[in-house]
Order: sequence, then structure tokens, then C-alpha cells
Amino acid sequence: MSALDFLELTIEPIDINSVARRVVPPECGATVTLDGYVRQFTKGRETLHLFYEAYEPMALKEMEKLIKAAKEQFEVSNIGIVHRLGKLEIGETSVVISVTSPHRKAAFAACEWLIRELKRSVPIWKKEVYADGEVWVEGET
Amino acid sequence: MSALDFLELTIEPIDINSVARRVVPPECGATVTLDGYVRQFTKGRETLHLFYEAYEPMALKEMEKLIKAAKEQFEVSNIGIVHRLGKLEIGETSVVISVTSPHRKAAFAACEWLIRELKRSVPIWKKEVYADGEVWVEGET
Amino acid sequence: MPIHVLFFGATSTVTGKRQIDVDITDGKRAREIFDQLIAEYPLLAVHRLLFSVNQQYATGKEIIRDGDELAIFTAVSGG
Amino acid sequence: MPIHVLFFGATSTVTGKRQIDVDITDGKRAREIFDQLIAEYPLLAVHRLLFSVNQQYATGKEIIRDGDELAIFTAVSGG
Repeated sequence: MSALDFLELTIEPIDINSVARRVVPPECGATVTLDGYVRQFTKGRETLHLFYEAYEPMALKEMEKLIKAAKEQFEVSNIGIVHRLGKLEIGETSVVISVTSPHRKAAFAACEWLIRELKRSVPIWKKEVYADGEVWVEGET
Repeated sequence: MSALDFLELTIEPIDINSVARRVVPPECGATVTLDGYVRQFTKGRETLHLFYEAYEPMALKEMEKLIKAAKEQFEVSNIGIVHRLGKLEIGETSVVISVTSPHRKAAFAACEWLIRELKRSVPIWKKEVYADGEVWVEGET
Repeated sequence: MPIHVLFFGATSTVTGKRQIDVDITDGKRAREIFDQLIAEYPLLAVHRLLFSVNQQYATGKEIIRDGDELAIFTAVSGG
Repeated sequence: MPIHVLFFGATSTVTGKRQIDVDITDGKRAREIFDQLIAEYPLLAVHRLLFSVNQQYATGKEIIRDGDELAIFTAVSGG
């Protein structure tokens, strides 16, 4: 973890701009950012809102592992990951992953790898709330 | 070009968040955003600020061509491209490209393709201003 | 000796609990404790479960000590 | 007949002009006009140049008509 890497869980709205900017070192020129947000429709069913819950201390440890692993595998400078928790309205940002690197290609590859691994390993769960009920979404493992 | 695609040249500061959000359709859940910004050091030389100039009507046409080509090649929903012009201070955003797609993979691939092609074909030029002079940067073609 | 077992999301809904404290004999393996809880809350078995010991993914072979923190949860769905 | 030739960035610095209006005979190909301007401003030839006619990248074979907008510029460096 470098001084510009960071990982956070927050119940406050996430500003993508500020995440993307926090990872910027003076010698880099490009940041790749993935942001996920609350979909209005999933498989044709309308979601009213979402609720995210985390096993917080373990989630932070797993996020830190991902950052370390990404920095070993890809030539990237800095990585920021912020995941929102609690109730989210449609269109709100649930997760932002920003990666800076001297060469764009590595930032794209690392960002894509990070979101895939985050969805596999970081203990956070999403509950979809519909007009007629609610469901805890289970991942693919 | 769909209703949510857009392309802009602006002399105002760019807010990444608002670019990323404008391309979001109700059925998508992820956006990939590339942002480029003014580097403080290029090959060890300190840049004081940058100046971007465009052949504006042609730049807009070329950006529109890129969006159309990307939407033919990749399964993406919407694309937004905003490029800043005029004087930019260190750290300011020069370009933002945001791509939404039903599947993340296509958004990553399209975003990476778009920034590469933009740097090849869109008639915009960057002047780097140093303490001891200034240079119009020439691309690789 | 007391240990703590945490539930999240679907496993919390199924058990009706966020946390239970279990009294076990020293030296048990994690797998035995998880199996015992699944027997106690059979609806857990409906789900694809993941397990952790002290905030690390568990294989089940871990030997559980006084005060350890275990958790049972479903495949994660963040992002 | 008058046509317009635009310069940007380095080509504007080299020629000292943003735009010049050239009077040509009808039916000339773009290549001839570009070559004539490079002869007039030899410092242009130092650069790797790109050309456009009516805001499209040009091959040089385009037949130039009254009022057409041509441009000469260096390899682009946006992004």
C-alpha cells in the first residue's frame, strides 16, 4: 500500500471525481475508473432501492489484499476503492475503483481485474427491494 | 448516436462525476471512465501548465465518428466524451471518456479503444509550457 | 470456552440473528462448529455458504481457540 | 476563386497565421494546394503533417471547389 492507495466503506454518497483524483501521482497522466450503481431494472424486475451490508473488518482486509495483489500483477501506481453501504436509491453509486498507471493499458487491466475479484471475494451483500418483497442477492462464488 | 451519447469541447473545468452519470441508462449497472489530466512531469521535465487547441468543428465530427464506430464494434449502451480546451493547470482534467454497457468487459474494451483512437484522430493539440519555453506536442500518427 | 459466530445478509435473515456465542471444547476444528450450526439452523443449507475464521476465509481445518470470531455467509454480492 | 486554409498549433506558429485565403483556379487537387503552401512556408516541412478538406482527413486527391475549407496541421496530441 502506497500513501496514495486507499480503501473505504462509507454510508455517505460517493463522489466519483474525488475518488479518481485521490489516486493521482504527479508522474501519471491517466486514471481508469469503474463505477457501479443501482440499476432500476434487473432481469426486467423493477428495483425500488438497494441495501448493502458488509462484514466490515473482513471486507477492508479483503480490499487491501486485492490492492496488494493488483499492484504485484499490474504495473500500476495507485489504486482507490470505495464501497457504499446502507440504503442506496436508484442511480446512486455503490462502488468506485480508480487506478492510475504510467501506461493506460495496465490501468484498464487492473481495474477490470479488481472489480471482478471484489465481486468474488469481498464480504459485502446486496439486498434488492422490490414493490412486492426483497431478496438478498447471492454471488456466483 | 443515442439520446444518451454526447460529445463536447469545453473551456470550463470538467467534472468526471457528471460525465460518468450522463451516460447511464436504467438497464445498465456499470460505467467505465478514463480521465486524462495534466501531468506535472513529462520525461523528468516540469510542466507549468498546458494549453489545448482544437480544430473544433472537425474535432466534434471525429469524436462523433469514434462514438459510432465504438458502438458498432463493442456491445455498449452509451458513450460520453468531453475534452477540455484552453489553458489547464496541473492536475486538471483534459479528457473524460465514459462508457456504459450491460457487460463490464465491453465497456472496458470500448473505453480503451476510444482513448487510443481519440489520441490518433481527433484534431486537438497540446502545448506544454515550461519555465524556459513552450512546445506544441506532436502525436505519433 | 466461548467463541463468536457472525451472520450477514441471507444467513442473518435465516437464523434471525446477527451473532451467536457458542460454548465449545478447546481444539475443535472450524468445520465441526459450522456443521453443528447448519444442523441447528437447517435453512442455512439451502444457500451456498462461505465461512471465515478471524476475518479470513476458512477451509474448515482451522483449530478454534478461545474468543475466535467465526462467520457464516452466502456468496458475496457487492460491487 | 477563393478558398480558405486553416492552421493550428505548430503549423499556426510556423506560418504565423491562423488562416489564409488563397485564390486558385477551379478543379485543382488538394495535394497541389498543400504542396504550394509548404513551398511558401518551408518550415512546415519540418513537421509530420496531416491535411483536411472540409473538416475531413484528406488524401490529397480531392478536387477543390469555391469556398472549400482546407487545413494543415501536425499529428494530433489531444487526450
